[in-house]
Amino acid sequence: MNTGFDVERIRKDFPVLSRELPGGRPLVYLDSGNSAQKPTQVIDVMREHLAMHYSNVGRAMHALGAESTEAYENARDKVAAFIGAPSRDEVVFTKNASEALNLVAYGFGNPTNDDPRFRLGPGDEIVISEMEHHSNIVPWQLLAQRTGATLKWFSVTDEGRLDLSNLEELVTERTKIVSIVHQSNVLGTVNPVAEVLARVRQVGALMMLDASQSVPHQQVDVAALGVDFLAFTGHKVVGPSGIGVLWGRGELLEAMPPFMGGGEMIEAVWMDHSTYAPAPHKFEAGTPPIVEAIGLGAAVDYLSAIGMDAIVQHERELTGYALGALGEVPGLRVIGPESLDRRGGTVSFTLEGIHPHDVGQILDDNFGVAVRVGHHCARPLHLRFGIPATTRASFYLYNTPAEIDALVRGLHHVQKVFA
Amino acid sequence: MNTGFDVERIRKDFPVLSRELPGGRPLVYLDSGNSAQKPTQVIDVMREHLAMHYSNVGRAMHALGAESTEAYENARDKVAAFIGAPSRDEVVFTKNASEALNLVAYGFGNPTNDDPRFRLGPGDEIVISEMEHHSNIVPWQLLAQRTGATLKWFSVTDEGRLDLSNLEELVTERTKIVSIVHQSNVLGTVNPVAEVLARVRQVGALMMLDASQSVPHQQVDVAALGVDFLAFTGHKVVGPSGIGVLWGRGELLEAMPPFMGGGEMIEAVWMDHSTYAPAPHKFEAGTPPIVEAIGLGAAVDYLSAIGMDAIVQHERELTGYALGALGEVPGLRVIGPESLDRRGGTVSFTLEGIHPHDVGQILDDNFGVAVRVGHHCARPLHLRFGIPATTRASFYLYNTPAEIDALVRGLHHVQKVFA
Amino acid sequence: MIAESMYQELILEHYKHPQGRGLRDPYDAEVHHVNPTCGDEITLRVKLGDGGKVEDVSYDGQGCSISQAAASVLHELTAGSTVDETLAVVEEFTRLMQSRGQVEADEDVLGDAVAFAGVAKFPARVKCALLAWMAYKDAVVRSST
Amino acid sequence: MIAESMYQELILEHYKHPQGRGLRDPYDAEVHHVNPTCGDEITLRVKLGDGGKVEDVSYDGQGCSISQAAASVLHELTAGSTVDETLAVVEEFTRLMQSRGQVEADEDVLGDAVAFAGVAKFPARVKCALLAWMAYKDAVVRSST
Ligand SMILES: Cc1ncc(COP(=O)(O)O)c(C=O)c1O
Ligand SMILES: Cc1ncc(COP(=O)(O)O)c(C=O)c1O
Repeated sequence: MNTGFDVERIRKDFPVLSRELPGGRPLVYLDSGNSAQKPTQVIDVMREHLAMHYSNVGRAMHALGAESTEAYENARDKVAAFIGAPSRDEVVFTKNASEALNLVAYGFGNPTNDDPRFRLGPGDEIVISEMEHHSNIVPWQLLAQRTGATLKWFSVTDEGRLDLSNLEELVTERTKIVSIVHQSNVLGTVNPVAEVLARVRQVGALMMLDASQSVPHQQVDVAALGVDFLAFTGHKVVGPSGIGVLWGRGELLEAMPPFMGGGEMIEAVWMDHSTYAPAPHKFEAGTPPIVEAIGLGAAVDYLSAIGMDAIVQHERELTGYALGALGEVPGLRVIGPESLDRRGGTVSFTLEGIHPHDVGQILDDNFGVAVRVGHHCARPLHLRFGIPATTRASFYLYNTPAEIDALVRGLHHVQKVFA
Repeated sequence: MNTGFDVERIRKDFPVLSRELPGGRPLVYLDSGNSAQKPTQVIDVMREHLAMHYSNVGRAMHALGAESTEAYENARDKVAAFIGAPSRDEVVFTKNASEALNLVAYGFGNPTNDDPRFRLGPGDEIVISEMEHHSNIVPWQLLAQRTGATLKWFSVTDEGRLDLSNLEELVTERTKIVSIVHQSNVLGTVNPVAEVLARVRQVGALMMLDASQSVPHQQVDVAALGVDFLAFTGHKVVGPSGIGVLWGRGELLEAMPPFMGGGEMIEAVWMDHSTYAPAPHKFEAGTPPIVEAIGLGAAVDYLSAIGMDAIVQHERELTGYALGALGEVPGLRVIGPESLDRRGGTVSFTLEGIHPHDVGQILDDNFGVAVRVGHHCARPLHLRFGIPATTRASFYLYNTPAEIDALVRGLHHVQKVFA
Repeated sequence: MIAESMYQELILEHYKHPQGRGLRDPYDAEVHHVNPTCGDEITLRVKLGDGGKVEDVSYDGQGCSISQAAASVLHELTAGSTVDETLAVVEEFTRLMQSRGQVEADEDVLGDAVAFAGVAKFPARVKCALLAWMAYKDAVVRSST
Repeated sequence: MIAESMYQELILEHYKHPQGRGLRDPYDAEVHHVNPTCGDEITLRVKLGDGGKVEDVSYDGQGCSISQAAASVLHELTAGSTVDETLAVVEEFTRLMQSRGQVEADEDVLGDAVAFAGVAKFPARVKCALLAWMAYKDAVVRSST
């Protein structure tokens, strides 16, 4: 690789990558699509904060409270800058991407809110797609069930692309919200946001993007994208667990009813009613994931210092290499785009006659190769392809071609075991 | 203090307690009711997990996935044991106590659920109290507004006790749920759960306890308490931010609709409907706060090793000492019980003629004494006492009588500044 | 001895050469169980005989090697045993599987099924191992009533 | 110079001896502002004169020393200035308060109000410091229309 990007130096930032697994196996971590590993830069910031600066935020006025609040709110600034948010107040910290998606879903069809954009009932429609993660399916199913609205979805082509051939029938005047994934966590496909958005604007609906798999792997700019809401999750951007982000247009966040009630999301409380703080605090009920937000701030600093462009380039080379090498394994079928065109570094596949659970387990047991097997929280997509499960290798900034070689060697061994 | 309990040794476990604040002030942390400090034992477990064992849980089948899943689920075992839960499956990890309270509130009045216990509409009643934290007020207000149910509340006596004189009028056949605080975060009052519960059972309603301030400070046993739901929050039990707990009776968790939808809370997903995993996973949508749960497990281990009885005894001595010493400050009025009877180590007060914000700031600026000032997320309780705010000192296992002396010295100085 | 790896020779043997596979007549009860999270399925029939004996356990299904091998091992263990004996094994097997690797397997009770001990550490695979066994338990209940 | 502590002598001086406190006639506009999170309140009147001059700012209220002193300092700063001049100060003061301590205070513009620089580090107190100033801005708008 020749990108001014030093993967060996980067690997040293991630302590676990030099770990030996039980039995002396080295770790070959190809499961970053599931969750990314953490660099020392993130771990240390969290440890230091927990040990020396921790206290509750917002409500505490003493020295530690000021330090914690400043660190927490600085993290919001960092995240806002990282995703190009026009205002820091549009960045809501949640516990993960799932909460961000549910938060928006619960914003619709609430009888106490009469903003027409968020009214939802029988006759109104919600549009998602067949390639969604369960976290961008179930919240909308629950919403449809609660309100009587109709759930519709884009289908997926054999090549693993969003099928937009019926865009106009699918997204209509009845549509209130379209929520689709930016980059598929199974196929690797990067979806054509602008094309869908143009139709969404035509019919006056809102659009949400599940960017859980794009924010870690490309420079995402919410202003340039032009959507209304965007969700992602901290643990996939080398940040900690327990933190996610909802970005939403300020005026929409203002128009939405609160989701959860509690400390910090209020302006004033009486026994019989309350008024609410402006966004983002309106949506951050209770003590937030303080140290986790701070860790996320350190994570986006880390990625920015390396440069998202360099990361994109590195992953592109890895993905090209992987598609080539996997293509030579007999009986291996890639589910998703087979070229580098509009796709990220996530490669899912089946091995003829061998169940993915067995593939994954042997890769792990014998070679320390960590991949994900199953339906990757995208069961409908697997049903679409008529398969119960796939094996998925997903790459990140710290992966190397040698690790892809280890995967391929492992697959050959799997085939030998089950021959 | 003579309890076989070595507070100086304990203080060494908490790195921040030996920190110097800017200007060379020592830290006197009397704000544990807001959030507790963290011992090395918790910080190290989290750091070690993040650095060497981290991966996503449940869904990952490789070695790291198994380690993370085991550590995460072990934390559930620890928490279950800590609160005497009859089954580990009754312990749901949330992001904080507020989410736990909202989760239960959203369980009511959901049109997709027809369990009569969770049906809620006009004519049905919810009962809370005037001494609740906003996190146990606003979720129920929002629920009442969404469903048309009526919100009622216990009042508070001049001594800061729950006024049970109208228990029978308040809790009636129309009541679906009573949710009150176990120990007040302002008054320190410990509420008579059994008395309220007897009436709740008589009318066939459900009962929830906000145990955010009791679980850190006494041995809480959900089976012995006999309530239906209980919430608490990790950061107040020397655990990390970003993690909370809902305990609920198994059969009720089973009867409730899911709250948030997403990965891990499902059994199977089709585009048009889904089936759900059994509790606790049904209520843990998306990647949970993994490292935070593990940190919470380490926190309850830490507290158990010291012994909750010893902690109770220590706090009792501190509280007695504090009530005595504060009683001698001229113009100081304690809001809440003035004796040690049925109260914990939280002492809120007003200083005549001086605004609590000024009290808190000077205590901090000049003496490094960290107290909380304001309404402590219990504005209705302050309205009840006709005061905009109080100053609150709250104690924990690591506090000493010398720190209370520092507080009192500080208060004398505050009075001098504003004389 | 607890297995280091999940893929004991014995499991692979059973997977490649499943014992008693195929649905047979006659039977007292037939059940169909699915593991929705991974899509593994099994159809299983039980024929009980006199004196509480298990006469035949026949099955068909699809899924990973663990779920398929578990069915094969089950078939072998039940052959010629009484219902009570087999239910004791099912119980011990279930206990082992749900132990998350914290419990020593009792080889005296489990016989060949001890080879699955390594599975217990992988919550996601536990259901695969248990699929046939739970189906069997279910089928026995239905046969006797 | 940015204050180390929030309680500058000047703030305490203003708190103990508030300048221009009390509501006076005549006035062009009266506003009542409340900080709901801490309960601080202020009633403030503005009387404008010829040539865009501020003739009088009178006020009454209750709350912490910061909010009360801020009203007193505001009174002093506005006396004899033009509306435009005072609004420039209000703007700089607001910028300083919302900087979370990241911005250097411009003493030339702020005068005595620079004493509040230390408040900017305490988000919860920023609203106290701003209460009177926001009320003033509001009142000026109402006076001129
Ligand atoms: C009594 C009480 N209930 C609920 C809460 C809310 O806890 P959290 O902010 O962690 O959700 C708190 C603390 O803030 C509390 O003291
Ligand atoms: C595309 C996509 N959406 C949503 C999620 C959910 O993220 P989380 O589990 O952190 O809520 C994930 C990852 O799990 C994902 O890959």
